Amino acid sequence: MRKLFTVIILIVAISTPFFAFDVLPVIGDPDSAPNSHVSDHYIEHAVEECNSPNMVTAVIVDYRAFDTMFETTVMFLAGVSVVLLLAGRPKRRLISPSAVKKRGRTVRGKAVYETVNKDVMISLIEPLILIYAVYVLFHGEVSLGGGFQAGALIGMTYLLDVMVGKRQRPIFNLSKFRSAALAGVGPFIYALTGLISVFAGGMYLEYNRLPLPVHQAELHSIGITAVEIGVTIGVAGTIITIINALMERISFDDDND
Amino acid sequence: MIENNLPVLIIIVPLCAALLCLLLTGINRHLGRAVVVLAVLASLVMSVMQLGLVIKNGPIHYAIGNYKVPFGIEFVIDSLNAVIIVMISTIGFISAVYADHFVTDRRPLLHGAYNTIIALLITGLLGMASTGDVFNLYVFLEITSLSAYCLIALGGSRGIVSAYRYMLVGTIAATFYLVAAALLYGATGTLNMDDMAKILSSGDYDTVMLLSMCFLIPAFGIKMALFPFHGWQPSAYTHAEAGTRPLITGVMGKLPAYAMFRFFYCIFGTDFRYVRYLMLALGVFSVCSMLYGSLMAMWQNDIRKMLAYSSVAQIGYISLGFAIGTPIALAGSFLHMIGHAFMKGGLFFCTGAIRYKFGTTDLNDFGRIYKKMPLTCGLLTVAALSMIGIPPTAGFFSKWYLASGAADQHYWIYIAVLVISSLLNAVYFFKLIEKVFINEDAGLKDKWSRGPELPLTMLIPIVVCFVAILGIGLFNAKIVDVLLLTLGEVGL
Amino acid sequence: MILEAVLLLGLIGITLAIIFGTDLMVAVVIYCAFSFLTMFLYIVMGAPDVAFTEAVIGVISTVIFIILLRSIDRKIK
Amino acid sequence: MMITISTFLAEKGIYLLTFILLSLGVAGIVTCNNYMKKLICMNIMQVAVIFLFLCLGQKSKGTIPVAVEGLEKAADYINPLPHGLMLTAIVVSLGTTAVGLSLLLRIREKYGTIEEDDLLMRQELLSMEERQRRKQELQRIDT
Repeated sequence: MRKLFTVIILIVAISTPFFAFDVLPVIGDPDSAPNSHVSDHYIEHAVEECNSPNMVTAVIVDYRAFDTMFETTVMFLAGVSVVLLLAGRPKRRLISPSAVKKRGRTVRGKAVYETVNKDVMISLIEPLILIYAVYVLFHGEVSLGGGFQAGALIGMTYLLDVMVGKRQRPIFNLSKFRSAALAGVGPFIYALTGLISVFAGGMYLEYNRLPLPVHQAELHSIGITAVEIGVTIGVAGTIITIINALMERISFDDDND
Repeated sequence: MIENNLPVLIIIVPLCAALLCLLLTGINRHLGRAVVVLAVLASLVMSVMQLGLVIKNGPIHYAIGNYKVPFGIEFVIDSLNAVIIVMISTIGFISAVYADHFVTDRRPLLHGAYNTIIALLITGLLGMASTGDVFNLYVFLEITSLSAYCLIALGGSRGIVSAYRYMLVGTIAATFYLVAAALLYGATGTLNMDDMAKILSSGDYDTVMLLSMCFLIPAFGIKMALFPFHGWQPSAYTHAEAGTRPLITGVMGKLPAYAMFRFFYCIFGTDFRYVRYLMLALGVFSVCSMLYGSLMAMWQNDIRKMLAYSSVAQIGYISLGFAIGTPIALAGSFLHMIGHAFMKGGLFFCTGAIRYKFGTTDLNDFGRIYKKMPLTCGLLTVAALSMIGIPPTAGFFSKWYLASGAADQHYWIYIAVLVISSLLNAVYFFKLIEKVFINEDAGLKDKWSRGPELPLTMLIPIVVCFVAILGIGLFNAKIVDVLLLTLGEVGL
Repeated sequence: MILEAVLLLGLIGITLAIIFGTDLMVAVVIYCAFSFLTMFLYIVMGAPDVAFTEAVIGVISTVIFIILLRSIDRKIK
Repeated sequence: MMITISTFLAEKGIYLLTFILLSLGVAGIVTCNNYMKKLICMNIMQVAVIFLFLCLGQKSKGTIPVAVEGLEKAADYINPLPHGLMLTAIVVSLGTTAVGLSLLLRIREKYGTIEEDDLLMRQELLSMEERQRRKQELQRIDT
């Protein structure tokens, strides 16, 4: 009862001002402040300035590329933190399988994840996911997607691979150290792309000044692609690191609920 | 080339070191740490150069990607954040040097990851100080908080629980900050701080500013541990990992306070309708914070917990300056921000050193410890005197500026609270000094074989803090002049 | 606008179910449904990029939650 | 009738529902006793804020922000800036969740429970044991 009371009080306290005052713009109004001041520039100039028809990609890796660099760094930081927090061995396993058998409980057959046929998984689904990831990575400027989604898809492939039993060798064989180091290399590629334009005499992350003998519009495409590759490596490495660290810590042997 | 890109290079150099640290530690055990320390040293040198340039030529505006101002992300360095960046990189450098003695597990993965997180914490703090974009500030805030959660969780079994609680509360704070950013973005349509200030001052935006303030005060209050929102702070500061505790306690609470100053004085300005109520609310919070923190600190037996509660009080001094609002008071609160970073950092350097040598943090064990660790106890004494506010040290002058600012505005109650809180400070810091110099020897056993007082890399931070506390006190007029270059325009 | 409102009401219902529920496994599975509804909401709002990311992240975070549930008691007092 | 409801929703209703979702998240973090539920509520709170940002960039006659031949005006596309910002926010929330879960696992291993009041009780017991051990040690030294 006390819980319900607290919930109601909080709801009233936080939402009343927004009902009473008229501070936020009407949804769907094309002339409201957020839709007229800065965003028009992005919509009208994204194609010619960044050579990228997908305006969201133009915003995140060109106009506000600095944010995205630190976003990838946050992922790397999360991976490193998880590794550091779960590094030691636990003192004792919570339920060891032999102990369960000794107490005379019944074993209810195979675990669900072991009944999936892994041959079919690997030969059919995983290559498709990987191809889709590469497509999303390199086609991100034109249609939906981008570096983050591609990296997450690669990470999900690894997740499928690891979750479904451990009978065969997984398609990637990465230790925690290697995947964490890889996750650091991704954002470093990003930062290096920015630094190259500094060395060429421009501002940080100014793709126009990359020292390559191609047309101005092409330079933006090259810069965006380099940056997206960095994001992909970083995110894929991080997700693999997190999964590895969690899976090593938790034993999957007990399937007796 | 370097001179033109100083603001961004200061952040990128430690970032690159952090990203490569794990890889390099795999190659050689000491390479990763050496790269991190050198990178932070490089950013210290560059930040001093930047401070010189700012004093000579005025504020630096650096547009990343060379996009025009409201469209891209912009860094704005004026005399305030130049000084704060120097402070962050100094303390960051000395704690990166200091922290290595507290690593127990030297497997390359863990050692490398530890150094990575220190470097990323410094990067996040530097970024928060120099950015001029509302959303970019959020990203840096999250980097700082995530690395702080991890470093607090490394401090043993208590540390994990306090890190978890801090994580929940800190995420609420970050979410409230985003709500405030959404309100401001919805009203103005821009995310750049200067542009937003221009638009907000041009029309009638009072309701939006009031509402976003209602979200910003809890958000920054939680992050900097102001009185009603300080619940996570004492246990987190107490149980944080020993090597980086000076960095976390000394610097991490100050940057949200700085961001709060940016929002209230640089973006909202002082000429809108509700500014009096806002300052009154802040003033009440800071007064409660000063009294509560000092009172709680008196009852503690563990030196770490005593210093943690004392931090609540000292944050109160900083926000008291914001509540008064004259340029002199603001200068006082910034001087206190810088001075307190060195004082609290120094005290925790000493605590860590004593723990490293004798393995205790209980105040009752500190009897006549000065015979064994003369340099450490010298810093302990100077920092304690500075916390109380004895004249030649940094603490006295910041309190003096705060008090004279309050007197200008006739806030006599603030001066009374300032004096009472200083007296309470005196009570518990003299207790500490008494334990160190007068009490009976507790017969502590040295954990290490006989040798010099401390390893050289642990003495450097102690000496630097000692010099900095006295230096800030002696040259306070010069520092305040530099601060007033910016503060003269934004104050009341 | 009405579709969004209905979806949001669904989200609120799920949140209440999570807060007042007594089984963590149920909470995690319902959270998966929450993530799916959110993705749908983003598509309705015309943000396919965000929806794509939310779909991917919803899967990853649900899987991590379920991995963790292996070592945590399901029942809540 | 439908138009009135639509207008009301566009002006106030959607924002109100979003803030109810946000406050439910905050309330969940404050009131729930179980640490895992608190973590799920944290995610819900962040979803509410992301949705708030997306509402700001909405245009009633706009299409998704991918440039198409023939549509040149700014009013034809939904504002891409909130989408970009919210991608960053979603990724940050995933990072926070991962760190939170690993902390949760450590708490479970150390204390054997993830209920807040149980946990506080056990911490209290542990510190009492520690104090007693310390007292005994001191007495041993004295004698």
